[in-house]
Amino acid sequence: MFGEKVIELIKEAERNPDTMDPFNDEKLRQILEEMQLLFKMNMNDANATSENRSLWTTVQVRHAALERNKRCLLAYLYSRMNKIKTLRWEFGSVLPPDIRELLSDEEYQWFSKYSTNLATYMRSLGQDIGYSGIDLTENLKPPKSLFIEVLCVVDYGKLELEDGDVIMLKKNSRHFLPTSECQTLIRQGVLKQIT
Amino acid sequence: MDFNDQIESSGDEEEITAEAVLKTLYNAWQNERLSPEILPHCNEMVECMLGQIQHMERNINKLPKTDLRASIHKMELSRIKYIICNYLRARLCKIEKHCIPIINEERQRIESGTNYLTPSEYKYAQEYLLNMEGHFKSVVLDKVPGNMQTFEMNKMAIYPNLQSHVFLKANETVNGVVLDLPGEQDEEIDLEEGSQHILLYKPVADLVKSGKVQLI
Amino acid sequence: MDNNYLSISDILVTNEKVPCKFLHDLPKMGFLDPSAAEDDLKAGSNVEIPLWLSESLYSRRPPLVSVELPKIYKDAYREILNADACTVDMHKLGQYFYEFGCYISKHDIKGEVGSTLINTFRQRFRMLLSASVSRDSLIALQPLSASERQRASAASKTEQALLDWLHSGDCVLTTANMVANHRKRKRAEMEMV
Amino acid sequence: MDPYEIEFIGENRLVSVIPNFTYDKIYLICGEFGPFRAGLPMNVPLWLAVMLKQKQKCRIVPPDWMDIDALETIKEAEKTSRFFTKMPNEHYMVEAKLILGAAAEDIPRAGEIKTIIKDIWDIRMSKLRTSMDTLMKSGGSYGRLDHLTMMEINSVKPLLPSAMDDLLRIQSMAKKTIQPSLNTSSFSQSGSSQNI
Repeated sequence: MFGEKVIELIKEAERNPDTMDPFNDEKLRQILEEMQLLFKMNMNDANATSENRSLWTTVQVRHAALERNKRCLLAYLYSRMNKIKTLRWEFGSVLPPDIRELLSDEEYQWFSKYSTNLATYMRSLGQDIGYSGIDLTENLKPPKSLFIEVLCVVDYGKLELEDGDVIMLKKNSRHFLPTSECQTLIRQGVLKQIT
Repeated sequence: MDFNDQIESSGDEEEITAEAVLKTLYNAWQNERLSPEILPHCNEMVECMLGQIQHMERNINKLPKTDLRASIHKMELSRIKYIICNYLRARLCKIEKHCIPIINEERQRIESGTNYLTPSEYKYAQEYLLNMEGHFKSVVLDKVPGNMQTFEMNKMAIYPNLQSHVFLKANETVNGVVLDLPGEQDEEIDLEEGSQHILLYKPVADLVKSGKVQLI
Repeated sequence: MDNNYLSISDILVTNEKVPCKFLHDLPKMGFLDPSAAEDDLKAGSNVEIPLWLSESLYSRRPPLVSVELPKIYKDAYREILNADACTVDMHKLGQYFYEFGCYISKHDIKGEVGSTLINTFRQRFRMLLSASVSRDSLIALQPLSASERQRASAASKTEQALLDWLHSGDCVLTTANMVANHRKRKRAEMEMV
Repeated sequence: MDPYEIEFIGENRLVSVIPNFTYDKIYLICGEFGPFRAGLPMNVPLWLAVMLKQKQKCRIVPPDWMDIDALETIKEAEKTSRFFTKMPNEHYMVEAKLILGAAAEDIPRAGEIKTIIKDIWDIRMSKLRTSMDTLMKSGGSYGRLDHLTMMEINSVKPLLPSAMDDLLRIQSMAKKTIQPSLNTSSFSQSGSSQNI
């Protein structure tokens, strides 16, 4: 009632800072119900303060608890928002279905809006001088060499290179590729750099 | 083949070489990465470099694939692309985190023509905040009791910590920088050209923006 | 140490319990005192309540509670801390020693909590230094407070990155963090099935 | 920043190479280099030197400072001085790592040089740790750090600045409550500046 339940959500957020947990619908619903209950109690007591003035203090204390619950819920949402942003940068604009499942419907909507906003921004880059935008999810590390040797980790299929060549990325196949054209696949875990 | 491109600038301004622009962009990138707050944008420099890249890429395509010069140019271009992407990402990161104070301050700066954000960045910030507000509302705020449903901008604002410590190198001598230290009398220090220090960001924020010191 | 509204760590700090004495009757709030049976909380009751609540009750005019110092900030512990702060196991005694202390220090009329915090922070900095280069990081991290642990692990990450750089050749491109974690977890789940 | 980013910055420094091919000048955005004359030394950025070396297109000329005697002198000075001494090169570690990594055969007594540079680095790193502790104990709000290279400065991030940030916050919170007449703190708050 007084912030005990909501702190479990906060601890959930703190426990796994680098992984996405499923959205805790059930707990959110319980806490919102609790809040409605506290609010109802407050309404009743507020009406009774003319008879018992000290009830007013009780109302204020409950209100503090309501505010605490709200703060925690928003902080929980916010910490997930930050993780969802990372998903956009790391997986791209299309989430694998098993990741998608971890988000609530509203969160997925937020993800799409974030993704669209980001895409709009990236498309605007260099537009004045005839660019069709710049993908900021690339060039994440200082370049070291133009070509690297990679191992394919999954059966990915065809990859068309800038020069028009098409290669087949099959599990356990090795390739020598332009760094610029395989960095995204490496980030997504399709390829692995061999050193 | 002529790779010797100078940037043509209009009017009576001095002609700045691409080399000089690149150097400035390096410094701006480093400062942006290391300062707690967002710094004035360097869009002209970014666009200038993008133009150079574009031009160079066209020329590279005329070279045989295996030409040594083509690889050298490609390598340089990927280095420049790296800085540009990294620089813009660092800015987006701050814009997202501090969107509320940034938008508020930017509104005033736009009025006085001293904006820090590019128009696209400003648009991005506004849209980001709108989406955040929408999300908070639909999941939590719309479902809490009626008297607490507002999105309280002041509370949600996350300010950059200007009271954080940074490392810097003085590009020129600056005398009498006042360190505002708690529980002590204000201490003044001199930053001699070339000297390096760790100190509070706030008293040197303007020196960073004017290029008198470089964050390291 | 950030205390903005949406900060998870500040929420955890303000969830810590503080011993308080209630100065006025509080109708229907008896449940706050587990030892009391009545519906109402009586003036004079001593109860441990979370910091966020004590802050709110204390800030009313007149204050509804008087706040007592948690024992880690009292004379006995302060003496130990001022003598040698490095011997204290903060993980056991005060996970949020500094952050909690910053909130608590205003209730210390003698003003000694503040100086103990500063002194302790300065003394224990060398524990972070050694933890960051320690080979057995688990043991080195054990006696540290939550924020000290965080800082020490950030420092050892820096240290590790530097060692990797010194010893390796090229900058290897790697799978993104979230992607890799997700894979790992998925693998673990599959193994459990 | 990541050490590779510092390396990236250091890679812009010029080093001397002797190409084994002949080409006209090359006009890069970061400047013009050449003409390349087989057998004649010329300056190029470090990244380009390493690239040419990997393609076996050049020899790297050992930088002046990569010399056993000079380095021994530096090592002795570093050992005896309380402060950090000036390094022959602002990115000495980056240059050493890249050149000795890619072109060890071009550097006379490369193995010994590697060892001395590593010794100097270790002496400085341990001095750096001691200085950090002294700085935190004696004030923790300002420090001067001349002659530290970027890679070395980077090695104390985020530990040192973030500790200074938190100390400042604690101090400003404590200041709000500590009344001057009651301030019985046993340690001195003066002398906050610290030379390291």
